[in-house]
Amino acid sequence: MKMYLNGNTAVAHAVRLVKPGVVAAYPITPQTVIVEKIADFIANGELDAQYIKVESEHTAMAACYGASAAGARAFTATSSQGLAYMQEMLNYVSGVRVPVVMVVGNRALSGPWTIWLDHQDTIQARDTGWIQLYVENSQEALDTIIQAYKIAENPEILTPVMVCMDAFVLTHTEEVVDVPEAKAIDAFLPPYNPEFVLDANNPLTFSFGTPPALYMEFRVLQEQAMQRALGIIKEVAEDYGRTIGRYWPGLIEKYGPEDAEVVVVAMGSLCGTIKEVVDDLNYRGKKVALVRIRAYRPFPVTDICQALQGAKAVGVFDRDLSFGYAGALYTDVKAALYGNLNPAPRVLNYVGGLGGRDVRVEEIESIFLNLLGEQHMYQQEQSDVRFVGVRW
Amino acid sequence: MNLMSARITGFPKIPVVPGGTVLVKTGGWRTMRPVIDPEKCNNCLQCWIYCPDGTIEKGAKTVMINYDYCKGCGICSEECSHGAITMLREMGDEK
Amino acid sequence: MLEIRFHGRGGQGAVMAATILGKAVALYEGKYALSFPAFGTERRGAPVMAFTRIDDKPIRLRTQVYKPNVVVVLDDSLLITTNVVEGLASDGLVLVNTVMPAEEMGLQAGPNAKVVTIDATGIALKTLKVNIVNTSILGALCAVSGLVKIDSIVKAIENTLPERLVKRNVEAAQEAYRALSEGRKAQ
Amino acid sequence: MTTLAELTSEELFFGHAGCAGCGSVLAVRQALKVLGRNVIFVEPAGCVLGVTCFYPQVALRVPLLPTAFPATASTASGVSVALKAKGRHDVKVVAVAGDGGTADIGLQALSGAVERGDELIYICTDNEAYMNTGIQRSGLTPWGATTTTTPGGKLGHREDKSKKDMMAIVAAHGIPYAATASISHWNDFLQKVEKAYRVKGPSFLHVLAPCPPGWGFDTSQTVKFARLAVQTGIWPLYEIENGKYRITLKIRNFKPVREYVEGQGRFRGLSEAEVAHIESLRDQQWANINSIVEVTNK
Repeated sequence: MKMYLNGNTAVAHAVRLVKPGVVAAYPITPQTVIVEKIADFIANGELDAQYIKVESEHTAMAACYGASAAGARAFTATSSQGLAYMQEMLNYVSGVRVPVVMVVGNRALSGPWTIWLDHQDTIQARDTGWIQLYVENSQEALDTIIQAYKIAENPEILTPVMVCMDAFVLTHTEEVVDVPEAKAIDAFLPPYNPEFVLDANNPLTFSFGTPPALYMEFRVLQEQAMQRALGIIKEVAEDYGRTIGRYWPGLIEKYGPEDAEVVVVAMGSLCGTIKEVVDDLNYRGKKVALVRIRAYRPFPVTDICQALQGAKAVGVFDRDLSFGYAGALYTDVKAALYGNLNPAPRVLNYVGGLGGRDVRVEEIESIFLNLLGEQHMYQQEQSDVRFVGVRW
Repeated sequence: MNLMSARITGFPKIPVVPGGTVLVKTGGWRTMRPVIDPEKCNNCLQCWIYCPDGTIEKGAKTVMINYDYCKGCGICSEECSHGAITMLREMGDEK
Repeated sequence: MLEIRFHGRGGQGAVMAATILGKAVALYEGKYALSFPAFGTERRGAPVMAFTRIDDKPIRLRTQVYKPNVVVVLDDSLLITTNVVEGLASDGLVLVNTVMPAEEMGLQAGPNAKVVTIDATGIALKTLKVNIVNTSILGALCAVSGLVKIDSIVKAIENTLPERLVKRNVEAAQEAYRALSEGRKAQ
Repeated sequence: MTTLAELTSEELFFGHAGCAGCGSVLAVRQALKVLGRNVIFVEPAGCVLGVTCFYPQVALRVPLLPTAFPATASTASGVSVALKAKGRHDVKVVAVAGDGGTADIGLQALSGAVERGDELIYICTDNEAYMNTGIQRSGLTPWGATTTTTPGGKLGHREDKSKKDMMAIVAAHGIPYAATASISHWNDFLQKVEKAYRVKGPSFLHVLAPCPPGWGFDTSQTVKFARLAVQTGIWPLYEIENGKYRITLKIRNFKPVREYVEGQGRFRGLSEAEVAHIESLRDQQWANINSIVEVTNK
């Protein structure tokens, strides 16, 4: 059913459709509306779930950990400081392989105090062992949450998924969203029925102390599941397309001519704006394209190399910064190309849109022109980074 | 379902093992050994309820000690109000 | 693509106005729309802005609105502190809720811009008994802009507001719509 | 009243790697005599967890979900609510944490769980310091004790605060049932475990569990010092049922505190005046409890 919804409400509908047993969440801007709406659904009998009104994000994730281990499908949502606060539990959840799904309204970290969009929060949680999927719009957010459970709960994966959606630009922006019918989702996503579960009739010990002789093997198994997820994410996206009728790129999306000379790589809602610029520049005879990363972890090295093959220059747009070096996506893309593409394109890093700074059409155009060698852009000495839209 | 054994044959998929997978006998920790005098023991079970390791077994007339797991802490001997449990040196003393 | 900027004060319904407009064109006129508030925390009484973007094709552009085609001002006291016509397209439209005539407001809009006023507060007080002008000003916007049909606005109001508020708000929208439609005929 | 002969011989916590003479594992073992198999345990990183399931020794024969240090109650909440979602009302969630995990780092989560009324039994095995990391003071270290972070050097830097009043804290949340207990008084303890098991909503059991290496006494003395703590009045045994306080073990004449502190390495070198101060703290504590007992039973 087509509805006019903001991103948060679209997410809440996705949660209603996946029928979690337990929702545990703590309010934080910009995701609060998600859990308010879920509370509404429960209060009105549209969703039969237990909602734990927790006293912190740490508890939200701990409760999801416990609930999922006890065999209930668990959901939470958070953002920024909240994600940082629950980070300890993120590692437990992924390490013990309980398939929690979480939506993060991507928001910059304080201080200085801020509430606006960037990707620093989820980038900082990059190495917690969660699958990270970045969405471009609210429809994709809704569809991806449903897919996320199917990926996470796959017995070959058993890895939690973070669906990353931009603060305000998605969470607070209304647009038409097609909300699938409950029946269709029931057919797509079977009930959560894990092999390993806390059960008094079959006493298992989870997460036992592991000596050095064992720990590494568990990490390797975790990594193997991540690598398998590359295939599963694609499969699930296709399966969703077949069942629901809406297709999303599994790992990455290339937009623009196959033989583009320069390519910008980016994640999140900014990709929509970049597509507009790509169309415009293509129309003006410039061979430029966009590669949108949907799956950031696991990182789709092969797909990225394929998509960037033949490009002369690649600009990676980061809405985050690893202080003392460069943007995280940039370092990942660059590392992916080294030794895999010969000759490798030049890779430049553009960091912008931090703390909610709008990334304007003109700025994206400048990035493409800079990559084409047609426009100069200020770059700090001894740094890979070109800051976009900064007031010097 | 034995997900894991001392020799890892099939490594578990995720860090979960069956409860009660006890493969190391803690009796080897002992330097002192509690010895029960069946004549003095009246089966009051004080030693049983106070053993941190659950190594005292209920018997028909007296309790018995599971030396495979008894760590020799001596609480049983201390708590026995009948003087029925003596702590002897693990090596050397007459049993 | 058309971009509309609403100026109001927290609690006056500017954000809701942007929503109802977007919903009206997107659900009832087969177009595409995005609507969003100026991102931040909203405080009652503080100046707020909200935006609606309308197009015939899916909207991918996610930047803020810099060059609106239409500016809607829900409270004329904002004119004292805010340059409401900033960035307005040279042939843009400004719709202001005020009892003042357009020429007296001294708005520095472009030479081809059109400034229209309506006493939306008067209509709101009459129909709703409270000074929440978003539905009346949307009715006025239908009349002067051709952006959206009044029927679509009515449907969007029905679809958005709680049932007990629908009737009076529809009345407010229709009354403002009539006021400006008739006004235009009279000119 | 149950007799020892009636208690199950089944050892659900067996083969663990607890220190010889450990009071905390004894508390868990005793509690399981009443709890039985229909429970799910949640334990944070700490002494009890460390000795319960360090591979290849997985000693607990009930389901166990270990969790992060601050997350005992919150993880237990998740398990508990999941059971509710699945309609499993026959299984009880039991959270077991030490004094640091309860009174310090885990306090927020405990507060949330109790305030929400989540269905769980929370057992604090209190050995009065961070023993797993090597005897650092916690919010439940008693006045006058030395730990590695209150070493009591020449300048006299022993622990200079009384124990945080966990019972008052949980009581302030309106908890349906809370009780103190001691491993030395098994009957009192097990009756309280039974009550906790039966109560609807959260319950809190604060069990004194002496620690031979941490307190500095021989491994055989664990139960003796637990008993002395009760007999000297240092550790009052009482319960709070729906707001009503009740002393479960009345002590006519306190044994001298000297008998309790003597023989414990952590109290070595206390002056007469300092021992007298501990006695005055004890008396104050009892005065408080007695007055609350009176007020809440009017």
